Order: sequence, then C-alpha cells, then structure tokens
Amino acid sequence: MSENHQHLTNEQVKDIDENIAWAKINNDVLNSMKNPRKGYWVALVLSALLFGVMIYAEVYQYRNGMGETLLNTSHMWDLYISSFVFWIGMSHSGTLLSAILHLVHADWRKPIYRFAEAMTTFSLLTAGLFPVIHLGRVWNFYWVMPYMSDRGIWPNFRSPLIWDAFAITSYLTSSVLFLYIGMIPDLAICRDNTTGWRKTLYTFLSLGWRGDDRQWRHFRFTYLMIACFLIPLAVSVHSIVSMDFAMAIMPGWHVTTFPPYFVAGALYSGCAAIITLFVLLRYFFKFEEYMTMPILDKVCKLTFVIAMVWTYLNLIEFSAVWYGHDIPSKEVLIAKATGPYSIFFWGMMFFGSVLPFSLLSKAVRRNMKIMFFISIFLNVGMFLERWMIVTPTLSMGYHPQGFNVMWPGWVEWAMVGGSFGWFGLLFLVFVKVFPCVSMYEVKEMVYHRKRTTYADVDEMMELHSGVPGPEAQTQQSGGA
Amino acid sequence: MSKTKIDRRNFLKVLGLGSAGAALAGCDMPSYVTSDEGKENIYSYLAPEEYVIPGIGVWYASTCQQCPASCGVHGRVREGRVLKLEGNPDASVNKGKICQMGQAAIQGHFHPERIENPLINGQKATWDEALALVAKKSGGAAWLTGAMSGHQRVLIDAHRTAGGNARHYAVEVVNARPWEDASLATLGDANPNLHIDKARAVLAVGADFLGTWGNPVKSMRDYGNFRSAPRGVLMSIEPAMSMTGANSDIWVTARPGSEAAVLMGVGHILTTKHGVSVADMPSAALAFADMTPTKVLGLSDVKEEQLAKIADTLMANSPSLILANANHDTAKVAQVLNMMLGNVGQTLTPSAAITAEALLPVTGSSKDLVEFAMDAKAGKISSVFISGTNPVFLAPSKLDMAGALAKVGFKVAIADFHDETTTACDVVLPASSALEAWGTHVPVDGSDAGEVYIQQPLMENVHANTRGLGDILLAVAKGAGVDGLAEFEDYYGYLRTAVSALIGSDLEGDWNSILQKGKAVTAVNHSNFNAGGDVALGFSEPAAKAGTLTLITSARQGLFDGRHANLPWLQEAPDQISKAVWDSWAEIHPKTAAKIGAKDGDYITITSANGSITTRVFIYKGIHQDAISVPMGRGHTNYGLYAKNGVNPLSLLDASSGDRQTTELLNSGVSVTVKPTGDNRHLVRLMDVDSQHGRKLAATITADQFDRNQGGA
Amino acid sequence: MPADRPQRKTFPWIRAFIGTAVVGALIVVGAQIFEQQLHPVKPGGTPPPRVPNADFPTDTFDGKDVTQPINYSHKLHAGDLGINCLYCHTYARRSKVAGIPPTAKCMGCHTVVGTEKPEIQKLTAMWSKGQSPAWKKVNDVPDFVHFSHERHLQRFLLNNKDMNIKDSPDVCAMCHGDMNTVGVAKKMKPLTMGFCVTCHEKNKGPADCTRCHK
Amino acid sequence: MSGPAKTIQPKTKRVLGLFGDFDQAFEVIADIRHYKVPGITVEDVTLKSPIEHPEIEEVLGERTCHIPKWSFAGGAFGFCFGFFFLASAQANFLAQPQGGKPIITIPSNIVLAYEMLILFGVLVTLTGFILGARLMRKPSGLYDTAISIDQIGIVIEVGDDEFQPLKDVFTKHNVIEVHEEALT
Amino acid sequence: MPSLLGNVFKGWSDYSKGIEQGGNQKYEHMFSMSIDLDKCTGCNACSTACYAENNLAWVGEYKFASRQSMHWMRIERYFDEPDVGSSDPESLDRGASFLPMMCQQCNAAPCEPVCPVAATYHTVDALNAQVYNRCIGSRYCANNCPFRVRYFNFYDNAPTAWPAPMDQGLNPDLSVRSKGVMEKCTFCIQRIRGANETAKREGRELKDGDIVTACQQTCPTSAIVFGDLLDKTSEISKIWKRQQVKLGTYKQEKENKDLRGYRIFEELNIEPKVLYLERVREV
Repeated sequence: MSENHQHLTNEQVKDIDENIAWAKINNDVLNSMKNPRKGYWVALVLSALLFGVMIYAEVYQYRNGMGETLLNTSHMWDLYISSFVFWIGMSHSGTLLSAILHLVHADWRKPIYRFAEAMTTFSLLTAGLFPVIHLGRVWNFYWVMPYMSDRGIWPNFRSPLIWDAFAITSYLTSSVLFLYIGMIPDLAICRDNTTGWRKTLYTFLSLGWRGDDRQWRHFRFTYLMIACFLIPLAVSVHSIVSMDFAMAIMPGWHVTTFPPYFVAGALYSGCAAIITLFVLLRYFFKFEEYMTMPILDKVCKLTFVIAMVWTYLNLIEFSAVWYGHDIPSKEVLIAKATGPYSIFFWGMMFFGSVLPFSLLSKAVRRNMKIMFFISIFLNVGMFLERWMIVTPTLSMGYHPQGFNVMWPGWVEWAMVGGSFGWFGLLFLVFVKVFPCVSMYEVKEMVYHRKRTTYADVDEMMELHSGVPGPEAQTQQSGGA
Repeated sequence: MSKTKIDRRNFLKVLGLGSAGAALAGCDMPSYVTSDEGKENIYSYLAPEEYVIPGIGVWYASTCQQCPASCGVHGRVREGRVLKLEGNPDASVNKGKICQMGQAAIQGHFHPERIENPLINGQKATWDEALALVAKKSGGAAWLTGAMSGHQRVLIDAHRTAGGNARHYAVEVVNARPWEDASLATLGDANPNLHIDKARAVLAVGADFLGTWGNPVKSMRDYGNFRSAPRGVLMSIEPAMSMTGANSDIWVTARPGSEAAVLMGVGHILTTKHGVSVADMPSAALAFADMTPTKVLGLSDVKEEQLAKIADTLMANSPSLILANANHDTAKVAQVLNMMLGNVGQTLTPSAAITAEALLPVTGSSKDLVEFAMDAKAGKISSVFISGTNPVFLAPSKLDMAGALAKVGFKVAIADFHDETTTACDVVLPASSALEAWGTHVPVDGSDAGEVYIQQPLMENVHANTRGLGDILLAVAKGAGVDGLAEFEDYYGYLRTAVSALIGSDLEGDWNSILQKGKAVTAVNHSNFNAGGDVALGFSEPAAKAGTLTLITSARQGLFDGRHANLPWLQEAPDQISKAVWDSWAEIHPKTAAKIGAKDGDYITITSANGSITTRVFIYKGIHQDAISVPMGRGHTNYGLYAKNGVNPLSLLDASSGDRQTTELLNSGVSVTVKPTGDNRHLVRLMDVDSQHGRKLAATITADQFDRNQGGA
Repeated sequence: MPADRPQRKTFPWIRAFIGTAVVGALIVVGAQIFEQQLHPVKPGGTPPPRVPNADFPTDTFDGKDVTQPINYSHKLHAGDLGINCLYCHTYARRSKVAGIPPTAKCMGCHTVVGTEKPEIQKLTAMWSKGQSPAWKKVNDVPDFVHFSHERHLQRFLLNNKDMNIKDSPDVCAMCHGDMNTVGVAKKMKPLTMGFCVTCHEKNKGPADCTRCHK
Repeated sequence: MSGPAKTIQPKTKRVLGLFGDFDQAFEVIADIRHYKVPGITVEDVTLKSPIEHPEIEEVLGERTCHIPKWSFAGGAFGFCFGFFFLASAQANFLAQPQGGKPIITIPSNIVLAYEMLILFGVLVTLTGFILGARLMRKPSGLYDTAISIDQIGIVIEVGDDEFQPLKDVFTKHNVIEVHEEALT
Repeated sequence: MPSLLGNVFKGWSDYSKGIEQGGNQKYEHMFSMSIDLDKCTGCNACSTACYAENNLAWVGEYKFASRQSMHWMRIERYFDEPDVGSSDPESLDRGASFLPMMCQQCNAAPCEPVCPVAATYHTVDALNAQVYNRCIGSRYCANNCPFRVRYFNFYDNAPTAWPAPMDQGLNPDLSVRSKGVMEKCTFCIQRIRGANETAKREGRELKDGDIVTACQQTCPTSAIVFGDLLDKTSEISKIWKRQQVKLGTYKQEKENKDLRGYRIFEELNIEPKVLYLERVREV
C-alpha cells in the first residue's frame, strides 16, 4: 500500500486523473479480475478457514442443543442477534453510497460504489444466517414464510420477526437487482473482452447490451427509480430491525428513538466497512488510480459526520431514559455504565464517539494504513454497540429473579467469527468474477470532469452538463 | 379373597408401555415419522374389570411412606401405571394435601437404581436361598427400623417374641422426642392433640412444625386456617431460621442451647409485667423469677424488648400455643407456659389412641441409634434386621457405626435402594416400593379419628423380583416359626383377616369401601391430662461459650434426614431458605463471615472434635452469630448416582453430648471451628438476589392497616 | 465489412430460458413426488360413507401391509359377519383411545368357534399362557396430538339424531376407511393435520390448537 | 427504433460510423438535425455509446421512456396485493391467535404492505427496463467492441442514394471507420 | 383455504375490531388464579407437584447453574419488604417473603404478538397457550416476558431426566417437550380439557371446582384458588370482586386500604390473571 506516494500533487487535488485513457480503464479493471496481488489469496484462504469453523460450530450446536451457547432463561438472545443487527447495519453502506450519493450527483462515488453495493448484498446474506441458526428448531425455519398449507396455519403477522423476514427478503432482492442493473454495461464490456466460461456468463448476464441511446435512456431511469425505492427501503429495514427491540416491553429496549438510532448506526458501520474494503481492494487489485486519496478523504469526512449523528442519537437516548425516569430502564442504563458489561459499554463509547475525531486530521484521513485500522476499530465499536443493546437489558429486565450475568460460549464466538469468513468468501469471489470498479461510470466521471477542466466549453456543454467548474472542484470535495 | 387378588393382578397388568415411551419422540419429528404404521406395539388386557378403561385414569387410595407421618394418598393409575399422587381427602391427617416429599414418591417408585434381586454377600440370589439363609442364621435377631406402626410392627414384635425378645431399635433422627418427653412429664400425655388452627398466637421454639416436626402436612393445613380470619400471629425463637421461622411475624434468634432461658425470660415478663399467676407451681415461679431479662440477655443475646413483645403478643392473642422441641428443658417450660396461659384444654387437648395398642406407632429416636451402636460394639447383638433406616449414614462418625455393624454376626437389610448400610449387610432382601406393597399404618397424631390407614399397591411391581415389606416380614416370621401364620400365603391375606379382626367385621361388604377410603376406622380410648402439680424447670447453660461457633444440623422438608437424597426432583427443588440446589452449604451470619473472612461461595472447613467437613458458605442474617447451620440430607457415600454431592453434618455430632434427658442428637449443639480453604465456587441457587429491588413482587401490608377479622377482605 | 465478427452471433436467449424453465419444473415436480412419498394422499377415492349432518374430506391413503401376531381379518368379522365396530372396540365411546379388545372378548366366541383354525389356536395358546398378543399400531398420530375417540363418536354417532348405534361403521370409516373391505387392518386415511383441519373446518369443530396439542 | 422514414425512398442499408472524439459525433448529429443529409432526420439516428451522457440525448431530441409508469404500477400493485394477502391470511387463520386483539391488524399490515410495495416496485421496474430497453432480443449486427471501450457510434438506416452524402458528413467529421449492412 | 378474500370482506367489521370494541373473539371461560401470600409457607409442594404432573425435566446441577432449568412453578424468597421498611440491621426480626411465580396468563400478554409462528396465543378460555409442536424456538416470547417464567428446552432433556423405567411415570395426557421448544405453565391445560370432556360426557356445564390445578390440589395451606372469572358464582370471581381488582385496568382504585389483592407488574398494562394477596406483617 505504499505506492500511493508516486505523484502526490495529482493525488492531493484530483479524485481521478482526467487524462487517463479509457482503454486503460478497461484493461486495469479486466486485469484485476485475472491476477490480483498475493494478499487476495491469503484473505480468501483465511475466510474459507473461518467459514469452516462456523460450519463445525453449527453442527456441534445442532447435535447438542442450543444450551451449548450458554444462553439461559433470562438471556434468550445474545451474540447471534447482535451480529444479525451488526450485519444488517453493514449492508446500509452500499445503499448510502450508490443510491443517496447518486441522487445528489456526487460523482466521486463512481469508482467505489460497486464494491459497496456488493457489500450490501453479501452482508445481507450473512445477516440472514443468524436468525436461522439462533432458532431452537432450525429445521423448521421456513415456518415464518407465509405459504399456504393444508393445515390452515399462517405466521403471526404481528411479530416484528415476521416483519424482519419480509423486509430482509425485499431488501436482498432489491439490492441484488440494483447491483446487477448497475453492472450491465460493464458486463457488456467484459463480454466483449473475455473468452471461455466467463464469456458465456457475461453474455448471459449482459442481456445483449449494445449501448444504444434507448438502452442508456431506460437504464438511467431504471437506475434512478430503483435508487429511489432503495433509500426508503433501507431506512425501513433497519427501523424494523430496531423494532425487534423497540416493540418489546423490556426496559432498555422499549425506546422510541431506536429506529433513527439504528439507521444512523447502520450507515456508520457501513461507511467504516467501506473504508476497510477500500484499502484492501486498492491493495489487492492495484486500483491506486481509481481509489484515490481524495476519494478516501471524502469517505472519511462522510464517516465523521455520520459518527457525530450517531453519537447525538445515542446521547438523546440516554437522556430520554434518564429523564423519563422509568426506574427499571434507568437501572438498566446505570448497569450498562457501571455493571459487569461496563467495559464493553465504554469501549463502544470510545470507539464509536471519540475515535472518529481522529478523522478531523488530514494526515490521518490520507494515511491508508492508519485508516485501515481506524475503520476496523470503528466497526468493533459498532459491534459492541449492538451487543450492549441486547445483553444488558436481558441481564436486568423487570424481575429480580432473572438478574444474572452471562458470557457467550465458544459456539457463539465461533459463529460470529465464522460469519466474517462467510462474508469474506462471498465478497472476494465476487470481486474476482465481476468488475468491482464501474468502468463505464469512471469513464463518465473522466469525461465530464475533462470537459469542465477545459476552458473552451461549447454552448452544447454549457447547456447540458450540470457539473461544476474547476474552482468548484476543491470545495465540492465535501461529498456532493 | 383370592378372587379379588386375581382381578387386581389382571387389572394391574402393565399394557401399552409403548405410549409413554414413545412420547419421548417428542415434537421435533415431522408427524409422518412417528405415526408410521407398525412402529409401536400395543398390548391388550386379558380380562379387565369393566371399570378399567385404557386412557382413563382411576384413583386408588393408599398411604404415603416418604416420612413417618404416613399421610393418606390417592394414586392416579392409567394403563396399569401410577402417574401421580394426591392427598386423600378422607384421611383426617392430611385431608387431601401432601408435601413435596409425597409428590416425589413417584420418582422413587420408578427409580432406575432400585434393588431388583435378593443379594447374599453382594451376590445375586433367589428368594428361597436368601430366606433359607435368613431363617437359619437370624435366631434372636434384633430389629433396627425407622418409625413403625400397623401390622408390620405386629409381625416384627411377633418375630422378636418368637426369638428371645431381642430389642427393636427405632431410629428417627428427625423427631419430636423432647416434646413428647416433656409433655409426658408435665401433662402425662406424650402426644397431646395440637389445635394450631384454633390458636390466635403460636410460639415455636425449635419446633419446626411447618417443616419437619410432627406431621408437617397436618400442621400446614392447620396453619392455613390459623392465618385466615381471625388471623393468628406466629412467633419463633431459634438459633437458625427454619421454615417456621421463615413464616413468623416475630422471629427471635437466640444463642444455640439457650432457648429454655429465653422461654423462662418470657415467663418472667408474663409473671412480673402481666401478672399471670403461677401460684400452683412454686418451683416454676422460682425459675421464672430467677431468669431476669438481663440474665437472658447474657445467656442468649435476646433483648428485653423482644421478650416483652413476645409476652405482650401472647397475652393479647388468647388462646395461644407454645411448641418447643429445642430440648427437654425448653419443652417443659413451654408446657408450663401453656398451662399458665390456659392453653391446655383449648389448643392442647388430650390425645386419643386406638385401642389396638399392638398397632400403635413406635416413634423413633436417635437415642436408639446411639444405643444400638453401643450394644453392637459390646457384642450384645448376634444378628439384626435393618429396614427403613440408614444407620451408617445417620450415625456420627464417633459412633463408628460401620465398625459396630461389623461386630454383629448376621445382618439382613430389607431395602429398596442400595445405601451405606445395605453394603455392610450379609443379606439384602429387595423391598418393593411403598406404592407396590400392602400395609397398614397408624399416624402419630393425637386426633380421636381412630383411623388405621391402608397401604395398597397402586401397580404391579416394576421389578418382578421384589416383594412388599409386609410379605418379607411375613416370610421371615414364618421362617422363624412364628405360629398362626402358616395359613396365610401372602401378606395381603394376613392383612385382610387382621383388619377384619380389627374392625370386627367379616369384611364382605366393607372391604371395598375400606380400600376406597384408604382407611379403617376403629375404636379409640380417650385419655385425660393429669396436669397440675409442681413442675421443676431446669436450665443447663450451653457448653459453647459466647463467641465460639456451634454447629446446627437443621432438617428441611425435601431431603429430610437424607433418605430422599437420591430423588432428582427433591435435589433440584430449591432449599426453602437458601434456595440452593444439588449441594450442601453452611449458613453463617455476615458478622461471623467477616470474622472468619469468608464471602459468599467460599469453601470453609468445619471441624469438630469428631472430624471435619468442607462446604460452601451461604451468608445471611437469619442465624445467630454464634451458630453455623449445615442442613442435613446430603453427603452420601453410596446412595446412587443422584446423591453424590454435599456433606453430611451429622458425622460431626458428638453422641455423648446432647439433650440432658433425651440425649437427642439433632438439637445437641457441638462446638466447631471454621476456616476458609481459600477456593470459591458460586453456590448454585434458584436466585442470587435476596432483595425485590423496589419492585412490587411479594408485597406486604402492615397489621395495623389490616383488618384482622375480615382477613383483609 | 468482415461479416464474421464474434459479436454477430447472439446468445441463445430462448434456449437458455426454456432450459431454466425445464429445470425449475423438474424441481417442482420432484418436490411433489417426494411429498407424495411422505404421505400419499389421493383425493377422491372411496365413496364417502353415509353420515348425515357431517361433511368430511374424502382423501384416502394406501398404507403399507402390517404383519400382526394374529392374522385377524376385519373383512371377515366386521364385513361378512357384520359385527359392530363398537362391540370389540368398546372403549372408543368412553375414552380417548379405541383400544384393542381384551383377549377375553375374543375367547368369548373362539372357545367354541373356529377352534380348528391355526390362528385361533395361536390365540388360545397365548390366552392359556396368560399373555396378550403384541399388536402393531396401524392408525397412529404423533405423540403431541391428543385425539379423543369419545368426543368424535359423540358428535357424529351418539348425539347425531339421524344416526343409530348400528351405523357405527360409517362413522368409523370417516377416519379409518371402509374396514369391512380389508383383511388385516391397514391405514386408509392420511390422518395428517391437513386432513383433521379440513374436517374441523367443514363441521365447525374446535379451531383451537390446544384442543389437540397439549 | 428508427423512426418513420421522412422520404418515400426505401431504406436499403444500415450504416454505423465510429467516432473517436465525441464532439465530432455531436456535430454529425447536429448536421443531420439541420438536414445537411437529404432524406435523413434525427429520428433515424441511433447512437451507440460507451457511457451514459444525457447531453447527447438532448441532441437527439425527446424520446419516450415509460419506466416511471412501470414503477408506479408495480408499487401500487405491491401495496394492495400485500395488504389483502395478509388480511385474507389472517381472516382464514383457523386458530385466531389474537387474544381479543383485532384479527386483521392494520398497523402491522401497513408495515408489511410497505415492504411489498417496494419489492414489487423494483421487480416491475426491472421488467419495464428489460422490455423498454429491448434487451434480451436479437440486436442489429452493427456493433463494434470499440464502442465498449471509448468510441461512439452512429447508426442510421439509409436508402441507396442517401448513403453517399451521409458518408461525406461522416468523413467531414473524420469518422474512424464505417460499417454497413444490407437490410433484408 | 377456500374463499381467501371472502372472509376478509365478510368479517371485516368484526376482524378489524378488538374484543373491547366488540371484536371477533368471545371468551368461553376466563381461568384465573389467586395466591394468598399470607398462607404460602414456601414449602415447594406445588413446585414438585408441577414436576410430577407436567412432565417437567430435571436438569442437574451444571445446567441449573447455567440457569437452564425447567421449573414452571418456582418459589422465590425475599428478605426485604419495601412496604414495611427494613428490618433490624443486625439480624432479621421477621421471616422471609415467599412468592410462588408461574406464568401469569396475562390477558394482554406481551409474549403473544411477538411469536413469529403464532405458537403462543390466547385461547377462548383466555389461556395463554403454548403449542409445542408449532414452536420453532425463536425465544422472542421469553425475552418479552417481564416475569421470566418461560423456559426453553436448551437440550434434549428427556433421556437424562427419565432414564428407564422412569419414563413409565410420564403423564400421557401431555407431550414431552423436545429440544428447542419453549414451554411454560399452562394452568394444567390437560386437566382443564379433561374436566371439559367429563362435563360434556355428563351433558352439563363446567362448574366451579371441576378443574383443580396440580399446585392448587397439593398446596398444604390451601393458599391457591383457581377458577373461572366469567362464572360469577365461582370462588375466584368472588375473591376478585372482594379485593376490588379489575382485570382490564392497570391502576386499581380501592375504597378501603386493608384490601390485599394486587397483581405483579399490572402497571405494565399486560393484565395478569394471577391475583396475589399481600402478606401481612406485625410491626
């Protein structure tokens, strides 16, 4: 990751070098799918191993029963649900970067939104695992689906868990389609430049894309519409997840500010994860010219903003509980800060609210290595947040008889670790098979920026390009 | 009679075992797996009586044998299996209620560790061999049993008289002996009839009538009425909190062994402050006058206002009832107070025993245990039958019961479980469970109901080769050549004739109704108190001085004296006070804990002159600072899979010390030293919190705003 | 211009989608067949018995042949000799289980009737030894289903004004099929929850889970 | 997609001109728009481009796109279907597991119907896209991989004697190469 | 299911209303329990009776230590009494407070709406039923239960809890729960159904005292009363009336302050159906 010190001057100001040849863009991206750096293979093997551990743990738990997780009568949920919420949160990054930033015409998203969307899809697939493996009778998980059976019984549509099932299904479908549609022109490029099974695959997937203006026109509208659908969907998904808790009567869960709080947390962890993968992919696939310092810089600023929002919502939740003066909830809050779990609570506060301030320093923002670790710590903080939402409430609750402290067993930890393996496996395979930088959109970016950087803008351009001029470039870099 | 027998046998034929067994398949299989054709067997009856319908439970009356109280029970029988026990409403002792030990009888009955075959020196043998050997070698055998009554006792006595009249030792470590002794001395009635329900105030001094004293079910039933309007006040004085103490409105903790002093202190205040006259009992008056509150304070740490409060409550709520079992002296003082307060005749009435003395219960005591050990050591016992008790477990290590038994030439155990004693015996005769056997029992309550409870089999033997206690006794007696038994082929036949003799009828009509009610009613002879006259009250200062720890081996409903330690249900039923399960613990006061530097869950070693045990502490304020209480029941060395945990505090006791008159072990304090071993493991309890955290869970209302006569409604 | 550019030949959309459709169809059909294996339900089947004031599913089920310790023929006893179901399965009207008739009931006739037949001699041997034959359960529901014969007989036979006690075969046939036609007992109705629920729905039976699942 | 011919002359061949510089391509279109080529109007022009740039489509003039209608229809259907599907499921649930609460619970059904709205909205939009963009059909053979790299192509159907003037316009704006295929 | 949409329009007015607006569900019975804490001695008899009646698995020390035990009826013991004030700091001067805690069969049970598969729901007897074979073990209900009285089969307890021949003592009237299923106190639903069938057999209505729960039957001090609230003559409804506790409200207005009736956590507006009578203290 050290070759990013070549032509600093460029990197300081420009999101991307406008003079880059379009053919080169094609070649770089297509090559990335052929020969990545060694690190890629290391990561792949690592993920596979982790996933293996998860499989083993699941089999073990299936054989011996849920008790192996050391869950108990008060702690019916623990790490599984925390990780579920965590992974759902992760998935909001893609929506944020591609959908929201697309709507506000922040074109610096273009080189990096593809893998962000991939992240959305795969973290959803990971999140989907947890509600299933945490079931006592896994083999009956399909009973939550509303299918017509001769028994005349249906799911209970009043249960937030059913809402989860619906929301996640639609979110998964929509985000997969969003990812796919955005990829069609690139698939056409791949189709034109590959051979063998890849060609067959891409030919099939590119649906005979020829780049006609009619196709482009419909493409633009479709992409726009789905983006519009996706944003409210993303919000609804995570607020529904938050309702798993907010709909319950337990102290510490029954909080009205949970939905926005969860959404903010989701965007937060999503951005942090984007930074991590940004650094990794840039290294794996030699994308130094596309995933540039200024873009990372912008993402970091975005992350900081969201971190502040999250902190704020966190604080108003506390104050709401405090001044609401519902004794059990207050006890739970106090126990969070002082009780057996306090170390994790304060860890969450530090990683989630204090650490982001380091993003104020330009030096930090533009240092790949540091950003890599910071982003990981931010996500650790977010994981702790989810854990601190689930567990302290269960350790207190209303009834003193149920007060107890519980530490997850190895099975649960294995599952959580393994989920990262599963995610990594899916993601790494994806970026190897599909172009993880959007070629055509990088071209657009270059095209538009080039025109704006030239002095002689003919009337056609003035008429039609909504892209700001050169001096606007620098202050535009706040994210649209 | 044999006809009824055949029908019963047919009725009891176990059928459709598949159904319950298959239930284990549970719900995790899709229906088409378990309901596949031809997978399960189903057996039909041979020739059932018409009231026997598969799938419909029938209730049969019998008698509970889980503790000496012998309550009447109903057993629900379905497809030839007894599934559930409930109290028998016709039994005047418990009137349809039973305690957790009775509920757990089912588990003991179906227990996987029952003895299934006769054993000779641990080797499997046939009944004929075993009985022949017993008949050969058990001449003039002594009997070592638990509390005994009914025709089993008759047979035992017959056997003893036939063979040189050896002694019958009846061992019950948990007993009411001090109370019986004192009542006999003061009222001339060992077992007066108690009316807790009639009392407005009850003062219990070491008499845990809600736990293990007397017949707890009867007492609890009365307690229910006692609490309903007009509500009575319950007070107790004891070193460590018992179940009675845990339900007391006023609970006073006294230094172990000083209970008599406290009661006398109460007497002092009654005489001085309230002017109750003890004119007719000068020496008692002397004793009261002597026991000034300051002296009481010095002896027992009980403050004057506490004494005054008790005295005032006793005066305010009459009639009252004072029950004491701490030791002989205390019980005597209690009876004197009862007389002074005029309770005698109101809440204490003369007992009425049935006329057939031969059936009357032999209430056990630990004195017999000690004496048996002594006699055995002295070689006075050639051979012995052991049944319904576990001397090796119960005896303090100082007695060296194992060694004593070794001195006995020939030992026969009649038991349904292997325990420490059966392993020490030459012959083990497998008894079937109480739910499989015939028998008669006379309860130890002084009521004038004159009932003899019938114990009838609720199902066919689970293990074919076991025999009911009665059948075994009959066979043994026959073997010993007791005359007049030859005509009876089995105990059922004997019992039927015996009962007909008892109620003076040929039974043709009555027998079924007797079986239905589970009791035969016979004549009683009413006695009278010969109260009055002077009573000398003594008080021996406890050996242990202030500041030294005294060990209390408290008995709890549940494991009782340890006989139920092999029942998982009772092991897992949290202890009433500490809420601990599956293991022993030692209760100490926070101050004591601070002194010895122990915190909750620490292992401590408790050492007396006779040995030491190591267990975990449970720290709470319901115990005197000079006392350490280790509930008994656990610490078995050889009582099966489920009774492995815990320690046995009885082993620390000192056989020679103990109550002045009755030399009862249970309440005899033995002074111990305590020191933490350093390791700590969380004591497994139902709940780790003792506080309600301000929630309105078990709410309370103060008596002043509570309308006593309306019962709060 | 060169007409053989690789881009000219286009992807076979039609074939691709037909292929996908075929595979999907195969999966669906396979699932159906598997389901059939699990509990083969044939709608229609035997003509519904005549039970007034009742309306019930006519699904049938071809259960496997079970070998019983004694080769008892329902066709002979119930069908040809016309013995009423409730004569042998007399518990059905009083208990949740219909029960197997006690051996004494068999011997009631077979001490004199058909003593020469080998099966009867088998039975007599068992009877004299005082043991009862180990019948194999044929019509069985899972252990978490608590079905009561009594309730259903009350509803459809005893409290059914248009029914006479001798019509019991029709009522039994609702769930057991026409036993007069088979030899050794055989499962002839699916007895799945769907089967029960359909009937409960049609006949306004209790729609409460805990009536059957306790 | 080629609009109705403005001349009587029958179209005989289809021509593809590839341009390296996009401005050149725009100017070609501008020329066509100003009828520099007789008989050919801007409606006949099909543009093949490696990137999506709204500017050019402005040059091509208003062309229809019905995607938003598709999305609206899908969303509306999804909502109604969702709500009534759930309602009917609840209404037909044998054991009404509601404990005195309403059997058809509006709030929860709204939430779920909302999800269905989005799901069907997306799906139907996709369908609209595939149909509207004429994807998954046999495309015209006139295509060049260069288009997927950096060149912009203009496809026009011409009659025999319109071909030459068009070619001149192409060459004037220095076209890189010109493909043609006969219409059958 | 035939006529999918038909039912919606047919019963819309019913279906969209709750019982309080005369909605669909009419209760046939409303079984309730009252426990007099002043009589409860905490002797565990009810708890063990429940083990025997309801096929409860015992779990052993290790699982009990990790709080995976299965006692539907548990006796809690508290030493402090907020209403009366703290006792002598040196030592206790009065007994403990015992609290039998089992499923409170709330009428507005928080566990019901959250079950994804409707395995727990309200029957027409106003029982909070648990259908074991429908349960998939999401354990949401237990999380949402303020009383912590729902117990989950974390293991397949049957083999260890009933080694042969102990399984012969199992109660065939109700299922043995297997691994991964939630379970809880059912007010002895098998006894309720049994009594119903007997009543039907004898062609009469269910009358007070027909149904006796296992804990009530064994309770030596008769602290437990069980019955049907809709039957105005039943003892239980008399008690509720006498104590002036209204089922549907979470704030009780009582005339005289010596009434002892209260329900635990009724302020959560979950309408518990177990009425406790306060313990009386002499102070």
